[in-house]
Amino acid sequence: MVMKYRIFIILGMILQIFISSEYLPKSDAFAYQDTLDKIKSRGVITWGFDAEGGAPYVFHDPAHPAKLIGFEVEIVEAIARELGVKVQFFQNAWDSILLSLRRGDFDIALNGIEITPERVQTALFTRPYYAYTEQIVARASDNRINRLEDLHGKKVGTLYNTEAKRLLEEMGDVAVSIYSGQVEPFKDLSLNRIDAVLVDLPIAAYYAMPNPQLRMVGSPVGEGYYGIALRKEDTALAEELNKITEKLLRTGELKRIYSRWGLWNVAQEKLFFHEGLLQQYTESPPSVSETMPVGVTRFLPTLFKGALVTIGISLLSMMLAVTLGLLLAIMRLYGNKWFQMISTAYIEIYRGTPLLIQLYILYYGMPNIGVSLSAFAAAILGLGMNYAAYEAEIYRAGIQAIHKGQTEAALSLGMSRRLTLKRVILPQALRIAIPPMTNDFIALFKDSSLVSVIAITELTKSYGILAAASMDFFKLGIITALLYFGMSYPLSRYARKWEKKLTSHDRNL
Amino acid sequence: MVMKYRIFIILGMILQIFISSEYLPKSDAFAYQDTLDKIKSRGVITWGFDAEGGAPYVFHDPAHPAKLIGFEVEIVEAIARELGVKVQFFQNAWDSILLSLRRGDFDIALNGIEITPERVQTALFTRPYYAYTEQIVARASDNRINRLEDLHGKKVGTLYNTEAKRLLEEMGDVAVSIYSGQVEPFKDLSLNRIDAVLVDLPIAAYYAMPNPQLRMVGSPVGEGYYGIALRKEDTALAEELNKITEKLLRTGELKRIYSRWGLWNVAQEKLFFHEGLLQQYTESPPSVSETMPVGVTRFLPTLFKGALVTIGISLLSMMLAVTLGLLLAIMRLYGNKWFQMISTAYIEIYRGTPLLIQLYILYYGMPNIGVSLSAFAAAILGLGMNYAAYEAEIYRAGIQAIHKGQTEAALSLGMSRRLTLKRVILPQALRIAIPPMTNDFIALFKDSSLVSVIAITELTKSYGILAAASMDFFKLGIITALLYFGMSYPLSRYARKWEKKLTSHDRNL
Amino acid sequence: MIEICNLLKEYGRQPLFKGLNLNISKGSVVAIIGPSGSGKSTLLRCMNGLEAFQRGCVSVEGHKLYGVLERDYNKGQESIIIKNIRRKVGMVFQQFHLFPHMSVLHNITTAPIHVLGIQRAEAETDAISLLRKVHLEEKAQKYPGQLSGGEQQRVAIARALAMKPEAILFDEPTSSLDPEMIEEVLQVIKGLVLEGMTTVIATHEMAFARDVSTHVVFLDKGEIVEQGSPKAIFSNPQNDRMKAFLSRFMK
Amino acid sequence: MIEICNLLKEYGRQPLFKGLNLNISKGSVVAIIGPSGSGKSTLLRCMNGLEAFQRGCVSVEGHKLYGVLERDYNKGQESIIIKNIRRKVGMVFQQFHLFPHMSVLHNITTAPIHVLGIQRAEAETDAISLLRKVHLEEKAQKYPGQLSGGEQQRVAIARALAMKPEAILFDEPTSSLDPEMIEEVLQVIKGLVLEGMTTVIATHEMAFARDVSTHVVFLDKGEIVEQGSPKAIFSNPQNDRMKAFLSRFMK
Ligand SMILES: Nc1ncnc2c1ncn2[C@@H]1O[C@H](COP(=O)(O)OP(=O)(O)OP(=O)(O)O)[C@@H](O)[C@H]1O
Ligand SMILES: Nc1ncnc2c1ncn2[C@@H]1O[C@H](COP(=O)(O)OP(=O)(O)OP(=O)(O)O)[C@@H](O)[C@H]1O
Ligand SMILES: [Mg+2]
Ligand SMILES: [Mg+2]
Repeated sequence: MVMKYRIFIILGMILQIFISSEYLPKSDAFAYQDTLDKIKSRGVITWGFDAEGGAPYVFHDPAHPAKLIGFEVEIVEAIARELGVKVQFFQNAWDSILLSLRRGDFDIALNGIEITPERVQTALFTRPYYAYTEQIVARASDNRINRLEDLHGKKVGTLYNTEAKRLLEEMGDVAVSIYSGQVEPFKDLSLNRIDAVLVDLPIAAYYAMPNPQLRMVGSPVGEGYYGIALRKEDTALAEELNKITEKLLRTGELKRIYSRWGLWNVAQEKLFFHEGLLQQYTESPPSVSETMPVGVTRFLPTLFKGALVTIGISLLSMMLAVTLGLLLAIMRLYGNKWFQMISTAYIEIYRGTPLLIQLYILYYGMPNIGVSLSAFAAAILGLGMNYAAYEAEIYRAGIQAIHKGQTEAALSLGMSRRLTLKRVILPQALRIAIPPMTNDFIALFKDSSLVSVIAITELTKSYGILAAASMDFFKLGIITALLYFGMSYPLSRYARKWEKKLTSHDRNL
Repeated sequence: MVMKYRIFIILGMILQIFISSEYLPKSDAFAYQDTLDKIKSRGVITWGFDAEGGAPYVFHDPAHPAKLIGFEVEIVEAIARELGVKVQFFQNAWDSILLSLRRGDFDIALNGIEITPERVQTALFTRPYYAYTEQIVARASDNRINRLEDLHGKKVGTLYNTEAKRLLEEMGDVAVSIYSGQVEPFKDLSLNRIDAVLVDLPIAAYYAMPNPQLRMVGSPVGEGYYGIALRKEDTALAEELNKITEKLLRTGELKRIYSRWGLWNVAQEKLFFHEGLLQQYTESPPSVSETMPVGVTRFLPTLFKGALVTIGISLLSMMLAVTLGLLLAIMRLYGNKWFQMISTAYIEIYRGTPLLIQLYILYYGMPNIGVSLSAFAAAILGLGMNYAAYEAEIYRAGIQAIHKGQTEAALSLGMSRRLTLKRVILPQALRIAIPPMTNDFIALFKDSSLVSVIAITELTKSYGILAAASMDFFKLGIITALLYFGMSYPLSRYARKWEKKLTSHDRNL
Repeated sequence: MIEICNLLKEYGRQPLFKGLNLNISKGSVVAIIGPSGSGKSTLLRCMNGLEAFQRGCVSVEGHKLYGVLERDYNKGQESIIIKNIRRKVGMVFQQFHLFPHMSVLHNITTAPIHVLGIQRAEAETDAISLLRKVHLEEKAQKYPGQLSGGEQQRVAIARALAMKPEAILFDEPTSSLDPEMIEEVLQVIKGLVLEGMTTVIATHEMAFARDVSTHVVFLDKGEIVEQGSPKAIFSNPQNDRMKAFLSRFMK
Repeated sequence: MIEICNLLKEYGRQPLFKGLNLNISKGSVVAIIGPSGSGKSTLLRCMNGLEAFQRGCVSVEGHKLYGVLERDYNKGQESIIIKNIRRKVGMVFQQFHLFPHMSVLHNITTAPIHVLGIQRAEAETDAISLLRKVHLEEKAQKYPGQLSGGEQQRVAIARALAMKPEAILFDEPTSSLDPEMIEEVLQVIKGLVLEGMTTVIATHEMAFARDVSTHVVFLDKGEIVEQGSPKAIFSNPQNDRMKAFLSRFMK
């Protein structure tokens, strides 16, 4: 959940690797001649998965928390049985599962990993073991949504790095909310924050079906396959696993597993005939895009999109901070005793307590008193209200630096306090306040990455998603860092120009 | 490693729990009548450990990364064999291993967990399976250190939450550096940053023995026991495991395992007679300190110590930031073209790039060019240099707000530029700069928690350590949050007083 | 038009005015003279609601402002009264206090446009003709920082006149002016008087006071030592303090 | 002592001085008079290195400051020259520019203590006697914000004198002073002259210029139109512009 510094920790670690070779992985996958042989000789197959990803794939049995259950557990156990080996469980964050696979942390990755052209470039996939479809979930009370087409113009939640996300984005005019956890989209759907959720059928089946407030809409849409990911060189293992999958299909064991979990549907029949389709992924694209530059530039649009969100949130929350901060500063300076107390208390509390708590209360606490904010609104409100406390003090300093004679002269001309402030004091105070305001604005760009806790995909989160998908942590990290710098630098240039303009004819009377 | 927001995430989660009950753990350990029965009926014992903790306990075989090895793996496998069940591996962060045990994520926690009075209050321990001792490691070239007593007045590294740490702290005049990773203390030892390392023998044996630069000093000191942690109610399981341990001891299997890992020593003989000792932990203290208030207040000194470190680092780095920032501001305002360029570039780069990268370069990068900073120095330098960029802009704004006539009057009196700045301009600019400076200082308190990445135990890290040890996340979290507020509020009060004093007779000429 | 009764004003524990009374009738030109620090500026500031006072009252055409310690003092009403007073009474400061971020023209037109609601074009025409009066029409687009002291002084006068007050308080209006300009300002003020404007001038320029005023008030250490027609005062001062003060002017 | 040769000074593209020459000999008291905006303040600022100029030079006892476009202009040396000039030439500003964060005493003693290295006690004794000269001994502990305009003016004069300069430039030193104080300042300046102090005074007070100066310079639109002894200038002005300017003073 703490996305804020992830990019920088990773960059830091890369740096460390460059600096001291002692941090290099002590061995790498290429040391193996044949993983299949190793598995057999060890009598153990190591399986990488992320139990945090949750039901119904792999998860801790709510009744017996120590035990992992899920349809994928059953599949892996069946495979292990066929191989004549035991399963060793290897918990790994889903984001970096293919990266760990490549490092050699485990033999197979099997955890609802959709076979996509990108992934096919970094991992070897077996034949699919499940044909997933995407399921729309809407509120039971909402009868506007009955087909995929009805999602046009709606707010739809989905999970990151999924085909459902891609599907929604291709539709163009859908407002997509991307979540990291599987519980939150359904929670936000009940809270009216989004209109529908589109996720892989297994997730919908597990989380939405039992909830009477929600309903599964129409027939599943889209289609794709889950495959077992292996290291590229493990072709022998792939062959063996393909054979085993074929066998589990033919004997009906897979069908039994899926049926038990409510996941069997006609789409699965395709598993018998999928081969041409898989080939399409595994053989043609690598020749085109295996070279890295293409890979990285292809991700740029997504990074830019993340950067735009960062900029958007930062701009809007800064606008709020500026307005509210000004109000607070005026209350402190010119208000009566009560206004002064309120303003001072606001400033002390919002400066003294951490932003993250403020965001949590706003997003998850407010619905309890009947105010349900969208993630975007909560992000802007949270950041804006926090920074307002800082801005208030900056304005106060600026206003107090203006010669009292200025106020007196304006008042003696019959101007009201409001007019004096607006026309005489603030324009002069602004010049003094610009540099510290710029400081805060630049800090805000970095702080805004905190809002990824409430399902907003801004720059840092985009980086995390792409880095996990492409496994090019280093180049993407550099690009992301440059994007951040690219936001703050023009801002600081512009602020200086503005400041200069305000100073130009002002010999400071 | 990202400690910065850990406390707040946890607080946030607690908040969430209070707000919506849907986040409550779906089941808890008390649902079990008997874990032993469950293990037997499932045929699986789930073992919680942290492979990141590393060698020689449980770790990924460098030659075959997919495989977990270590002496504890062998012990657990032996236990499982005796129980007639299979082992299910459950990777869990070491910090929260007892917490997860209590939640029911796994059946046993066995991972170099020292039996301590605190832990005995939250978990049930089996009889010890290993008698650990503490080993001093020094540089081979350093012949000053030959006994524990020689550590007085030295800088000694150790791991957090260990008995070795407690031992060092009891010695009084030892400067203790606390690390989270097992590699870093030895690295810093080679880099002359610390004089010695005191850690559990297994760690010293694995990491220091093969390094020709380091040597094991004298005979091991101190003593304690590793035990298997169980949930409090699993007395039947404890009995069974005690029996098995006894058997493994008697048959010599344990000795064989330890010998293979170079861990057998005479201290292990005590395992046969330890029982009285264990009782001492398990029976007497709980009656005194099981009540929570005692528990929480007992941790206060450590929290206060962390708060002192936070205050110390913040104060010192703010002093640096103030001085360097002033220099930068003066360079920008009065320097020639080159000074202006240098200052502007410094400000843009230090504002535009993340603090964490700056810290990493300073601490891990600088030794490569021959400059090896202590963690404390690196922390202060890193924070100070980062904040200096922000302060510089604040001072510039303050200085520029002062009437040009003031400078002219001072110059016409024959004052030098330096004197003018010091006696006439800065005292007036300061008044304007105080509010934004206060803003930054308060933000610095929070940002200073980032330095925990370089082995400094400040407030947030202290919280993390204590919370993991006591498992009282909520109360400790509230106390920690109050401590942070308790730092920023007096600061902000004092700043206002100071500001008022500077304003008092200044009708703003 | 302006009435000051029993004005008591203290700085800290140091009393400046200890019960001062002054009556300024409509259309009169009152010159306040007296040594430096005698309270001339403070008296003007009290008349315009810029300086709070402890006791007594200042009343401008029925708008009565009480000292903060008076029984009749009403905090809620205060700002309304002051506002009304300021609409009627303009002021030119000893240190000008021009708005540095506005051009000369903008300095003059801001208040008429936003307070009186006059059209911009009309306000600018008025401003230009006022600038012409003070010989600054070619500096209309300059900023205060680019003007000499005397030029700033004249802009400040034009700015106050632009509000068309019924009375105007000048705090040493001629202190930065050269003799020619003093003559001009004298003409301007005389013109204002003809239009019925009540004028109060704190000044050190005895010749100016003598030539322009209809009534002279001599202030010393916060007390009105002598007052009367300029002729009486300058040709035949009664008080010794006053005689000493005027000696240099007389010789 | 102060020599100005061929001074060319432009604001933007607008020339103010177009080759001005002026020679101020040691011990003389030069009054610069002229209409507002004629360049009096700017001329003084040029003499003290506060205003850069394009061409020509200002020389104070051999310390020669060149215009930035001159061949002899030397950026590296400039600050040293200016420093030397300022040690010899003090200045009192039209707008005082007292240091608001220091008490009156502190305002006066700061430069002597830190620039000349005089002991604090001695500097304070000196300051008190200077304050006595300008009748402000009882305001020594006050802050500038608590003083009237005239009081501030006098503190500024005391502050400049405390540096014991060889020459002193006054920019309208009497503009905020009452007639009595003008007399006092006149005595102070006359005393300085007796001590051999060279004095340059930009002023609008013709009587003051006449009484105090040994040489009068009439400036108009940046040009020296006429100069000479006060007697010659005031009793028998040659130039028409000058005659017009003086007419009010003469009548
Ligand atoms: N920074 C500037 N930019 C443009 N013009 C300026 C600037 N400073 C001064 N001037 C112009 O230069 C001229 C001379 O100004 P200066 O202050 O020297 O006049 P002065 O003789 O001292 O007038 P006064 O008697 O009113 O003080 C004025 O017309 C003024 O407008
Ligand atoms: N804020 C203050 N605190 C203390 N004393 C003050 C304050 N303001 C003014 N005074 C004192 O009040 C007295 C009157 O000041 P005021 O400015 O009214 O004098 P003035 O007659 O206008 O003098 P000048 O002719 O020099 O302008 C002065 O002695 C001054 O020192
Ligand atoms: Mg005054
Ligand atoms: Mg001037």
